[in-house]
Amino acid sequence: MSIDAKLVGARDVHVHYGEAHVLRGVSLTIRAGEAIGLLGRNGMGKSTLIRTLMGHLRASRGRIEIRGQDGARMRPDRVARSGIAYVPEGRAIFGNLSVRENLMVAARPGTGGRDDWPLPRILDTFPRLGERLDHGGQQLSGGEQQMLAIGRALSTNPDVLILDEATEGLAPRIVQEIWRIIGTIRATGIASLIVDRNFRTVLANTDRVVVLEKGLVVLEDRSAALAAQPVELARRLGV
Amino acid sequence: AQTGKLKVGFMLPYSGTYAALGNAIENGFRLYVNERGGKLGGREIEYVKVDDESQPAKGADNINTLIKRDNVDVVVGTVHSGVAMAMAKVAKETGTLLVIPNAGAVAVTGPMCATNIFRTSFSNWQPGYAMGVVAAERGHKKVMTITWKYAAGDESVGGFKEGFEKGGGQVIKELTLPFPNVEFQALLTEIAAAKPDAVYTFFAGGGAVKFVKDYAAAGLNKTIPLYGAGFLTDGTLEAQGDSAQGLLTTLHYGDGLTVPKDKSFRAAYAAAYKMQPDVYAVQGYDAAQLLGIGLSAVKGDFSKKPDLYKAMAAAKIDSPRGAFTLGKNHNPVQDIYLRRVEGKENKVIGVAVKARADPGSGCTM
Amino acid sequence: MSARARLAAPLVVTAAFAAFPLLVTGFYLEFTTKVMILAIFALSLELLVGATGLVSLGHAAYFGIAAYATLLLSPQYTAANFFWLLPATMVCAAIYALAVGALSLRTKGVYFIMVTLAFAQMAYYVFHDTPLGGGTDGIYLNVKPAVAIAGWTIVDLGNPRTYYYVVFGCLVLVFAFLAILLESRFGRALAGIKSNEQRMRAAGFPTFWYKLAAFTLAGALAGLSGFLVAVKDGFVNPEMLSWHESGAVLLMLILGGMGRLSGAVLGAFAFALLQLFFQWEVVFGNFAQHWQLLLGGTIIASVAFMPQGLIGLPAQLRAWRSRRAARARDA
Amino acid sequence: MDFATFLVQCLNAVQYGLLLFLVASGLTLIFGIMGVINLAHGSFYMIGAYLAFSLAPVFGGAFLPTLAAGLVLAVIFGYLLEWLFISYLYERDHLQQVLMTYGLILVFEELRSILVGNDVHGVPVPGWLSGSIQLGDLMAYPVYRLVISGVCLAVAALLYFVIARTRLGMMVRAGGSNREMVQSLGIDIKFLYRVVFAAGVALAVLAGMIAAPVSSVYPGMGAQVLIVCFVVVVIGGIGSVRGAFLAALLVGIVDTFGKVLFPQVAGITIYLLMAAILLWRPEGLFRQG
Amino acid sequence: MPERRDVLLRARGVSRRFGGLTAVSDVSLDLAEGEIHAVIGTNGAGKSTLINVLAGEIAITSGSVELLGADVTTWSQPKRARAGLGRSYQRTTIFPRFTVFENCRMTAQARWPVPWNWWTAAGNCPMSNAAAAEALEKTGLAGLESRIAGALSHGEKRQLEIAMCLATHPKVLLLDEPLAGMGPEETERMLGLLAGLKAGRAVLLVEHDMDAVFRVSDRITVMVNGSVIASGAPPAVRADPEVQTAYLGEVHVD
Ligand SMILES: Nc1ncnc2c1ncn2[C@@H]1O[C@H](COP(=O)(O)OP(=O)(O)OP(=O)(O)O)[C@@H](O)[C@H]1O
Ligand SMILES: Nc1ncnc2c1ncn2[C@@H]1O[C@H](COP(=O)(O)OP(=O)(O)OP(=O)(O)O)[C@@H](O)[C@H]1O
Ligand SMILES: [Mg+2]
Ligand SMILES: [Mg+2]
Repeated sequence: MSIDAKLVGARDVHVHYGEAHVLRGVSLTIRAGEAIGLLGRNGMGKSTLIRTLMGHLRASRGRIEIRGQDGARMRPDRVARSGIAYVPEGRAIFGNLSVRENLMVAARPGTGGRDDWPLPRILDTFPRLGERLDHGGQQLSGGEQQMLAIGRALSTNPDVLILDEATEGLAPRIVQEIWRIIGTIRATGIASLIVDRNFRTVLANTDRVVVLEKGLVVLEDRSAALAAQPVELARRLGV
Repeated sequence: AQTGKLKVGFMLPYSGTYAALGNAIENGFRLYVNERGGKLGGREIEYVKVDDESQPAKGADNINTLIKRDNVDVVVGTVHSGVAMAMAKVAKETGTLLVIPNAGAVAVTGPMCATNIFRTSFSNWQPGYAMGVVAAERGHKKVMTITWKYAAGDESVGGFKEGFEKGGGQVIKELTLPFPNVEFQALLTEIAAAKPDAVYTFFAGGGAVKFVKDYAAAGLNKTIPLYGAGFLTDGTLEAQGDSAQGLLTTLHYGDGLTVPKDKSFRAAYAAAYKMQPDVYAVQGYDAAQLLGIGLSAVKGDFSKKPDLYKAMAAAKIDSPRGAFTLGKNHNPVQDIYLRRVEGKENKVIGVAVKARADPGSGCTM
Repeated sequence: MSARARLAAPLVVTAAFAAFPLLVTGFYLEFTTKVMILAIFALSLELLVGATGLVSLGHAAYFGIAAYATLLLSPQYTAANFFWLLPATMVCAAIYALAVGALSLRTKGVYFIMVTLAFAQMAYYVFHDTPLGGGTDGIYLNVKPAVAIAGWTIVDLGNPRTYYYVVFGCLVLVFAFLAILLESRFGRALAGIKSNEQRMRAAGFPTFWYKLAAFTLAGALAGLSGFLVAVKDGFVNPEMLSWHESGAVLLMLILGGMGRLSGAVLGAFAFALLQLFFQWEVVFGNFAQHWQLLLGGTIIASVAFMPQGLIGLPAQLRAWRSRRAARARDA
Repeated sequence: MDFATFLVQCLNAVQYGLLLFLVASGLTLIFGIMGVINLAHGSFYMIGAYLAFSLAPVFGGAFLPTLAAGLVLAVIFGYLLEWLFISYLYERDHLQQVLMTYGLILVFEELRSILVGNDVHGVPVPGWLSGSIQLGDLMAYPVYRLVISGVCLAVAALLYFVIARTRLGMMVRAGGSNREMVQSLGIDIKFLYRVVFAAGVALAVLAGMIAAPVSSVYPGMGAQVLIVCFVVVVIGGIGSVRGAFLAALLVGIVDTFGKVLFPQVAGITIYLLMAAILLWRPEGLFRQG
Repeated sequence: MPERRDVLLRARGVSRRFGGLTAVSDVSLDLAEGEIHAVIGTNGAGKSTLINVLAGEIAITSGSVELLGADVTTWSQPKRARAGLGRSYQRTTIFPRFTVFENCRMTAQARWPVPWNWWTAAGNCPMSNAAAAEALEKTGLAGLESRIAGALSHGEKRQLEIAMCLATHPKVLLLDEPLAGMGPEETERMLGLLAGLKAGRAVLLVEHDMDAVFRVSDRITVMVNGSVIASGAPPAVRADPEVQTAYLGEVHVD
């Protein structure tokens, strides 16, 4: 795999919810091994973009590409099988499955048979889950559920990891841990698309940042470059 | 005099458990009318049908559909007793002629009886009583009964008890199970443990098939004779197979009757519908006869209701089951036959009680 | 839609119904009477299912209990007084509803469905297996209740046209009562409970009591329809309490469209008319015997193509049209 | 009741309970785990019984080939049915499933009436299983009934294993909790549900085919069994195979002894049982998970 | 010891067990009027469970709770709520099919329920309307009143969650991660709101955003594995080495 291979691409994507025009022509590319931050205020369309990439929402206009194939008509499970894992906002863990089952249900080798994230490694990363392996997902605390959602995504050994507010509700120590893991993931060549409210940390841990406002990309640059112009960024994010 | 077509409304079950019975009744009725060139009492007959679904809750609406929308002159129906009760109520109020070709609810020709309500079948009491008499004659002393916990079962068992105890026997236990439950095993075990001289039962349709098979499978048929009201083995023999062989039942009809009318009826029915008639077909046929007799008496003039009803009440019906008349309460006064299952037939082996009328208690007409 | 237009439709419908008996007599009059009673029954369930989110599969119990009460409370050979018989039957239904509600409201979701079913079956078997109400064969009402004040008979319930207006009046009253009730704070609280009970409790609503009140009220209203049916037919049978009846009225709601009162009424009419139509020999000849096939097919098709029920059809068409327009715009 | 009778009654109870489980097992799958309220389940049971009746002549009355053929048909049938009628209902209000499956009941019953007629039929017990065992001097117990119990036990064990222990089972359960997320993890939930639905139908058909020789075949047989099955699933706790199994046995016991000891109230005993259990444990004996 | 203000909610020895797991173990704390009392701690430490127990949502295993001077240990949740206890949820619990405004009005109604008045439309209750409008204004949702709540973005839903809680005018507020899911702008607004809220009220704040916690809270309690390991004024807690290893890690709060 060449290092700048395009894994996921969106070109001029428009999305409607009924009458509401939520994405108004967004373009975004995720290349192998690249970490991208997606920022924007509440309700600007970040999650909508992600759900469109995953195939849960249909773009009314524009083109989605998943590994060079037309993604617009791909079902979400096909998208996921092309090596894209997703941690949704709100976690969506399976409450009626135990922690162990949550981690096993979708576990599979990644593309090329990679198996970087076997169960023991996930449990090493989140020891808290190890203590609660046989508990029902419903019984976990909010943060534990969040860890479980991330662990579950990793269990599919993805090439692209999409994290929508994955650190929400996690203790600072765990957040640091997660960012460390994202770092590790980056190092192993897994690409990531990260939505997170802590834009400073995002800037520090990604290659590139895209800022959405009212369904449009209003700012896109290398993270290092953006970090150097905090005023513009702060204005866009409303700080 | 009226000359237009006379409208007959069939309110019968065309779907669900009793659908086959509904069709047989209709076939029997039509056969008689067709034999007379499609006319009764000189009036051409026209039919309207309503599926009563064996649903008492819809009974009043369904018969109203026939009477008020389709303007039928006569209603013929039905199989299910609860539905028949609802029909009788409406018939009584509207004064519409109702001929019941099956439902055996005692009340319809008891407290509910009316000048415009007739039955050409039986009351649940009749076959039960007859079997009670037979069981006593056969020397049984202690008998158990088993049936579904519903009106028809209670009435049939009541009749049996009356006939049996009159003959000196004793019903030691009345077993029931909720309708339409068909899990009999527990009660069969009770029977096996109590070892009565015999068992009397009232079941019909799918329940009858299953009960007879279960009874045989438990080996009880070898030690404790099973007696039943005729529905136990009517229309069910093919399904019951070997397990029903030799069973004794009582009914107002059976195979191998020596009645000449029966021979011609059977031949005609078989020719018309490519299948053998059953008791339900006979009852339908007789319903048509009864109506025909009445209509002839008034020369097709349906407006002469009192004369019509008087003629019908006094009718002597040349039934395939053997001629019968109606009692004061408009229920057949008829011979009840004792029958034995042989092969696929309910062979008549004798008359259990002769010209037996239903007591019709409660009927003030 | 302007406020006036919104008011126009119900007024036209009400006027049409009021004028109906002047044009039609006999079967269709009685049929419409019967369906209006069913509509009241459906409305009472709508209060539970549509408004409160409590799916009861035992609603026929209250309907049947009131019907039985009508007969059992009526004297044998004289007419009962309408003005005390009606409340008395409704109270009978409400008391059973209160008892069932108090127990079954402890459970949720499918469990609630099944528990209400179980209690209805219990009532069913009480009438089915005991001679209390004539067993399986049911019992008759000898004399219809008299609408009389101090011995003066005001209207004769035996007259179909009069009875039509009585039922129609009840339907309008129940509809209006529920329409106002559901907009009141009590009604909105029920809506909140349906949507998110946890949050309602956290806000300070004693939700159990609200639900119990709704459950009892729905039982009483179902009792009203049971009373009306018993007086109309003069015959009751345990099958009135069977789960088929409970299921049928639930189907009316779903078919009509849940969450709107008019959906319940529409559903009752649609269900009854479809059944009548498919059973009609004049149209379907001998195939009318297989009316259930046609009814089943229609139901399947309506679920497939009308997810919001009949009442949601206009909105669905509008959405479809605007989507098509949007697509045309984009292209 | 003497002791011997009591033992035989226990046997009756267990045997009835096992049969109930067999019928309810398909329901557990479709209703408990997939979350589809399938009123048509009783119809599948009826279809199974009628298949046993109609297919037997085709295979010259040979039992096992008939069974196999019936199951194959059932799977195909269930698969198509899910695709045509159920697949787009998951995202909708659950009550729509009630309406849809009710429509299916009407259609199935009527098609049955048109195709096979309304007569009651018997299906012979296969010759090699037709013996019976004498229990004391009390009564004979048909071997076939014991075989049925064996089959029920096997189905129970298999079902438990698949649902609780395999990846497939986990996926199905996960789908019941959050369909969208299951898809996001790369699992083809549509296909999976289609297969599970087909399996549920096959189980009901299997129950119908196996029960046919002892229960006979008659119109409306499906409706009767449906409610009892719902009771079993609910008592057991929705989504739990283990619970359904225990509940089936419990219902068998209560029903059997209810009939014998309290015939007057036999109709309501199982409903009393259900109400009592749900008031004690509002989520059934075993809640899912 | 700083000057003591009125204690509005007092918890003594509160414990809650789930089977073998003790989620909250012998926690005592006081919420005083005019104070924001933060409860922080590792994931699964029992913070949400503590809120649930205090609010009466789940039963207490042992211990007692006192609200505005009354012993409410055996009171149901709605009763405590009517007595002035408001809470928000960690996982959004709104009425998804209603408009944003109706969401708030619905909870506001709890203070003027009059269920027997069935003839007056709920929309005609001026008090609830005013309370709802005020809550929306404060939380920055003004302008979104007529949107359907289920169609809001995640962050907007979180804002609504708080607004619904405020609409009941509680005296004691239990907030479970009110900042989760909010962007920087909304976080700022919420912190301002919190600071303004505490006048006349007691606020319990569970939050993982340490910047925020140390900025607004007057008192901090730290929980680990169900037990309190530290409690006191923010600077003291921040300096506590045990808290640092167990929870804060290498975060440097400035
Ligand atoms: N199902 C829906 N129906 C209608 N509108 C929706 C729906 N989901 C989201 N929206 C609207 O679309 C817009 C974008 O929502 P989206 O969830 O993509 O925002 P976001 O950037 O992820 O915000 P947040 O940071 O709060 O999660 C919002 O204004 C939201 O109200
Ligand atoms: N209903 C329950 N049954 C069993 N265990 C539960 C239940 N609810 C919570 N727990 C357990 O209790 C512990 C405390 O949970 P709680 O939700 O209070 O944590 P928390 O401090 O709020 O964590 P977080 O910051 O992650 O939200 C957790 O380990 C959780 O798994
Ligand atoms: Mg989002
Ligand atoms: Mg928490």
